[in-house]
Amino acid sequence: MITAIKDGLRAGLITAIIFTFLILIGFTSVAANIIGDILGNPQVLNNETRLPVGNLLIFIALVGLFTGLVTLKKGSNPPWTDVLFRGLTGGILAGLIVGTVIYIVGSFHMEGVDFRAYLPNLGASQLGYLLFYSTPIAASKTYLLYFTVFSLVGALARKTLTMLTGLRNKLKSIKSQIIDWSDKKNFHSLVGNQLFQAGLIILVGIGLYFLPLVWGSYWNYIMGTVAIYILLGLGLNIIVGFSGQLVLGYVAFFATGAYTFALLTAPEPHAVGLNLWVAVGLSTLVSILTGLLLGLPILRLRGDYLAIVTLGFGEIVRILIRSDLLTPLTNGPKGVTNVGQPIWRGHVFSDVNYMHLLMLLVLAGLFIAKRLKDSRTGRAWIAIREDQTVAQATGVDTYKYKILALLLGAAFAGLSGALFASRNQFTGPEDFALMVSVNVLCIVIIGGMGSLPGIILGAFVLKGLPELLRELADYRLLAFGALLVVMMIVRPEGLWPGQNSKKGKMATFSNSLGEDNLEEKV
Amino acid sequence: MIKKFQNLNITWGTALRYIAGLIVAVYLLWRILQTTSIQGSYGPDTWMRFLITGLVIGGIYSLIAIGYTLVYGILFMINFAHGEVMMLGTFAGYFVLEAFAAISAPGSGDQSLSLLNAYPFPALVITFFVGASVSALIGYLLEKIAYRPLRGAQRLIPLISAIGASIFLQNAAQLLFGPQRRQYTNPDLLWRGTGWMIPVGEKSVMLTYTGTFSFILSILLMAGLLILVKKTRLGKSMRAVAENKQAAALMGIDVDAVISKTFIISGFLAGAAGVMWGIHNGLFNHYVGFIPGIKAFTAAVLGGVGNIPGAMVGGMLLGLLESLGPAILGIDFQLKDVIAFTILILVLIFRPSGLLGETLKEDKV
Amino acid sequence: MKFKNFLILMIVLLVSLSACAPEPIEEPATAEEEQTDEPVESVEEVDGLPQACLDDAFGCAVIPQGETIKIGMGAPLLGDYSMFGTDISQGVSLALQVDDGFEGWTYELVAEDTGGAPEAGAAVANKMVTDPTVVAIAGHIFSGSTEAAMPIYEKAGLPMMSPSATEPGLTQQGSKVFNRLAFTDADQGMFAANLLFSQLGFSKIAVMHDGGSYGQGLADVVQAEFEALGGEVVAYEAITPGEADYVAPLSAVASTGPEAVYFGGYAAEAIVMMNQWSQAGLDDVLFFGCDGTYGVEFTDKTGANGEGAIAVSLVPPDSEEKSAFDQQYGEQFGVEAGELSAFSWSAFDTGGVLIAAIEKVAFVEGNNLFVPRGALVEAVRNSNYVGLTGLVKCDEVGECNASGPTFYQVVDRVWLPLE
Amino acid sequence: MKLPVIETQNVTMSFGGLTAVDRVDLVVPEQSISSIIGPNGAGKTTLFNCVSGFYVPIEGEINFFGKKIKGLPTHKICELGISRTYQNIRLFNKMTSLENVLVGQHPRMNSMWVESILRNKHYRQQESQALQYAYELLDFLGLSDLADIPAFNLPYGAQRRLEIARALASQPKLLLLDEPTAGMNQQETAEMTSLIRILRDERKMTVLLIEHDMRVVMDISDIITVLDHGQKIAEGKPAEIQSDQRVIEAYLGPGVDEITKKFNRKKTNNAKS
Repeated sequence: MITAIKDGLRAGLITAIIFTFLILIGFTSVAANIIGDILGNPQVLNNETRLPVGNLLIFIALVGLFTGLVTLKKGSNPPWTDVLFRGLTGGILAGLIVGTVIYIVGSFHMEGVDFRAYLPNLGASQLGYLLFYSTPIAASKTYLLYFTVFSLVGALARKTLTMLTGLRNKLKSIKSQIIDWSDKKNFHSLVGNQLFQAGLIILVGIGLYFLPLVWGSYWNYIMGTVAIYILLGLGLNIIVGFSGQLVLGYVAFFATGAYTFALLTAPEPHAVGLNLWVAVGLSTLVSILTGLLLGLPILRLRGDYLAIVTLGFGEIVRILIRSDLLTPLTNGPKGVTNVGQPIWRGHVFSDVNYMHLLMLLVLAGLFIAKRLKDSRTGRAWIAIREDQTVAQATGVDTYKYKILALLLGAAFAGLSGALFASRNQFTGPEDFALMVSVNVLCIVIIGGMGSLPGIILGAFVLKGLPELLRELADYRLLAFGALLVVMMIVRPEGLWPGQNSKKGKMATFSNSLGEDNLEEKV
Repeated sequence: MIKKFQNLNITWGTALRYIAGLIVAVYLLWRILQTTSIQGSYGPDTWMRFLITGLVIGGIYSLIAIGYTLVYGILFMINFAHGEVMMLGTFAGYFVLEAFAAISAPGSGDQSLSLLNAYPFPALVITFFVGASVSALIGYLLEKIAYRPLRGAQRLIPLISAIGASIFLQNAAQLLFGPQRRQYTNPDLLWRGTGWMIPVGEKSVMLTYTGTFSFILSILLMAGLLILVKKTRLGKSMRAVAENKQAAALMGIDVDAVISKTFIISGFLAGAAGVMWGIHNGLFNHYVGFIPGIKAFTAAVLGGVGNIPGAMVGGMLLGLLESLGPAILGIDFQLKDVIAFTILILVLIFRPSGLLGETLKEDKV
Repeated sequence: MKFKNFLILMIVLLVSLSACAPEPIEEPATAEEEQTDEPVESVEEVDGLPQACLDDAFGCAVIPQGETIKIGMGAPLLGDYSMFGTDISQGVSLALQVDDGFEGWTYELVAEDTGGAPEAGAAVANKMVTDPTVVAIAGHIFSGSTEAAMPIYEKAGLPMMSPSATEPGLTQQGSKVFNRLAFTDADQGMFAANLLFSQLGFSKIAVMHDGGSYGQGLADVVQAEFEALGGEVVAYEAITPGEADYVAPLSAVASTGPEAVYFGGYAAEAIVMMNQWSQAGLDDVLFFGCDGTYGVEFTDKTGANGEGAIAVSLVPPDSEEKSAFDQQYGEQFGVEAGELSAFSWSAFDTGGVLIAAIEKVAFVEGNNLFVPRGALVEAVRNSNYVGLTGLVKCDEVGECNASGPTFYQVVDRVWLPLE
Repeated sequence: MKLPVIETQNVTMSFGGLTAVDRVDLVVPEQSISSIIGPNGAGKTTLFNCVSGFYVPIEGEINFFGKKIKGLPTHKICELGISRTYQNIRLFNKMTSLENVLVGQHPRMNSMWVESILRNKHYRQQESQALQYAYELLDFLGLSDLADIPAFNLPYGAQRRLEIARALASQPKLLLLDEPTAGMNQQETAEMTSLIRILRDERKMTVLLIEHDMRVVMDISDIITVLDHGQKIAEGKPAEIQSDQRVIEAYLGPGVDEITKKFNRKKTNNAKS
């Protein structure tokens, strides 16, 4: 019983905090609007500035249900009376806290206190809505009632669900069937079948060819960004995913590529007017050289030291580009405009051509990365990632291979930088902030370290999702940050882990311990 | 010839390392000689100003850097959200000061005399305490929600989680408090831009009250931390956990509790730094933690990450580098971060574990 | 076997390459198709398009009854520049809100976040042109983002009116759609240099900027003009934006003994600089800012330290309309106009100008409102509107601020017009 | 006279004042099984680390077939023909058994990264040879069923054997085994012992091992070197070591008669077998 009350109170407290937070960031009315949209309720009542209260009540009810659901722990199956207690305590506590908050805030509001100087979301319209356009005391009573009732309903519903174990088992078996299926030999042989493979490739190729034609320019633009980030991800994956070197300044190579291309093709500030395809090659080359310059002295550093040094290098590049010192060379903070666009047989690329070019490059990049991964070189990299000391003792020249990884990664970045500048026809120092490096790193890790399909998925999640989340407007970055945390907790191995990584969690743990013990206390 | 090279065990990398080092050293020397020998370059008063401002900022960096170092020492993870922990402390301190400024002092007949100006020092102490405590709480929750479930995962996983937490906290603060810049209401005694005038040469240099206050407070906090780590039971168990988690657990130390406390301490220091930032600088918004966070992380690595005195030295050094570096080298002030990061890279190339970091017995292993 | 694999892939690559190659031959045709893409789509929706729409180079935006006339905006709503975006979107939305609509259609602002980055500016622009009910663009906010977005709007025939993009080059590219309320850095810099040298009589100044394209642009102009007038620029220094402490660069500037310091940049840095003015030994030196530093925020947050500072604004001294706007803005958004950025008033005017232009060309037929896009582009360019910032009348390249800058000085913590 | 496989002269290694290996001379003749024994902390593994290049001795020389190898990076030493295993197993955990062995063959291959993208003839030839040899080795060590299992998921004994397979993959002339039978049961130990013999007799390899299990050591060693506190205190054939008073003292402290008995019992065991 005591645990029941404890669990209930904890759930109530958590929901109350979350709900209060949502009120304070103004999400409650947004959520109510979304609910209204879904249900087709009118947003604004006729000729009044009042919002429909029903939508808000539904949202509160949903939160109440959530409270009830979390009062029961996963996998537990307490008796009914216990469940009753859990639901009640949780709901009452949440309702009491939220009700009190609403009462206090509402009373102040009624007396004419303006909270917006400190909490901009507690404006008159929002507060009036939260008070259901009635008195604070009545409103807080409503909150208490709704939370209690729906928390109880939620708890009971969860219990009922748990009771239906048969259903759950069935689900489980389906789940395991799916996993089995992918593991089965015949599936592998099917995938391994050359004809099947070729057919699949052609089908996907046709799909990829036609998609940009029907998407429209907005989606071509977004998908183009995603494709560029896939290329970046592939490059960083060679460095971080394969060879295990944590590089936080990857943006430096991206910037080098973009600027080399821009300066060689734009009419200002230098008017070199180089052939575009030559410029692409040169940008890649310059990025590789930058990689060499950075890599030779610092690749002996390990782990987080390497991370901060490369981070610093990325910042150095950005600051230098925008500095007064290099303004004559780089055009400073204004950036370079009118960057050359790719031309093929005398015609400037349209967005569709561009998308096709990017797809082609992504395919080529995937192809190269895949082949590298399965080769002697790739094995050497992964060995370095797994245990650098042992890899070297097994005959791998770790320094050489780390530099090779950095150079190849830099080449990818340089190429994507050139494409980026040319597609936007503009490049400026603000495009190369630290967050770009962080985003690309997130792509590599969210997808699953070292996994190639994971990178594609990661790029979609990282660059595509915020665009999709635009509907959430102001809340999209908040949601994105929370999603990152949740994903790391729920699926640390990434969305599409490379082979064998499922048990990798423990493995690397023991490995890191091993590294600590390395300095053998003689 | 090549064979001889091999026998000397000098690879191209090492050779290049030293050649690059030599070139940089010669260049620096040349620049320094050049700037200091030019007639009519900065007078002693200007140098004094550089020094003072460097020390104040350095103190704040040190406090934040300690947070990074404490967490790194124990969990081997970069707490990317540490800057945001500081930011929330800045906000908390701001609200407390606003409250003090809004309430008029009881007892005195003067309505316009606020509590803040009537009792400036108690008010400031409370502000610091509240700001630091809020940050400590955030640090604790951060560890509990975003990092603890990842204990034992690959090293990059907590880093991504930290990045996510950082994005979340930053945007949460923006949504909660609005995007506008706010300014700390200092007590009149400590108003920004006021201070003692110290004669230096023919001119006089202002030693601001806020700067002096911040600097002294940061030194006190650091001293307190050192005592805590060296002398107390908690400090000992922290060091034990940092050394070897499994062994510490076997010795009966509650590792999770120690980690939680470490986050609380580092959050506390970050919050204090945040309030200091507000009092000294005044302006802040939800973005205030990001740049100091990166800088402090740099400082921590510069001093040797995981090493507490290292973080202090690194922070001070970074502060001084930022203010004195461009002047000494005669480079645009815009490039101060370039100087700071270049020094960092050079230090790490020649001392791969930072200035005070323990050098590995053999860097091959 | 593996080689076969490789061969297949190569063939696929080649096929897609060759599929890519011949297409540009048809390019002119497709390009035209693309340009008229949207109107064509709307043609299908509505039977019998009015003649004005068929004549228009870009066709018409067709807005059915019950929908709103949308005005798009790309602004930094999130991230560290969000004050600007928030403020400007609030200013524009207020303008749309106070207007009583056109023949029963009301206006709506669709503001999308760019974070201030050029890349996202292009993304937002691409999104705007896919929405057929967006007729005009208020913005973008920063020059980089505007630059990236311009070619996209140019193709779709969406007129732009930016309250804040000041980069001189923007209007020099022959764009038909781009207009701005903000005066260019070149104009402002020239006025400032003149004032400094001729009216205020300084001969030695220092020039500083925040390293951004806006600040640097201004600083460069001021430096060049001041020297051209015969003055001496004793120091030119850039600072890093977003820092806590500018004592070091300010001290360095102070040691060169300037009579005034010109600063190109925004209020955030200017406030920190002002508060550290005496620490850096600049007590008797005049602070001369730009339109980025003007606003109540500066006076509020510098207090006594800000006394005597000069700044520029395109907002003329207090008028009745301005106080009415200030009051309404404060009531609605809980912050004072000008507290988030210096662009609240020009944002309001941006909305007003666009509405005036739309109402000039739009017409109702049946249940639909038609806005001929090409005509609207011209109408915006031909605006003749009197707003909070004075007369808005665009020249042939799209510089629309016809009333010139007003200089202000802080006297007793209030900005007063400088004589 | 044939050059010894390994000859260390006066090798000294110290860490911050603590001398872990103190002027040790060691000679390992070709095609022999040599053992290093000694109590915990005697400096055995440190000596191994010096030979395999992890540590650079502060004094002394190490010769491999007469060639000085002191100070060479570890991968060069591996290329010359010295492979090793580790006391606490260190495999590439996320790689499969097969991949682990393939990494082991790294120094014997020379295809470049460009070739791996193009998959030219040279590359394909090398890959298929490597694959074939890897399967051979896995088969040799009884791991062929586990080829596609990630190293981390292997049972303990298999992990030990995989480590040896990886070491063998570079076709070394000298194999350093650090406690190969630690944690194994009797049967596994016996298998390991016979494996080591096969390596010497059939593969013509030289094996240098550290071992705590005296039965194993006495059973298979041609020469035993005893270290204590970093110093070599005895060297010789198993029989000689068993009767060496200093060795007994080192292990169990001076003046314990029991030990002699224990060693004698083992001696008789050995004689029987």
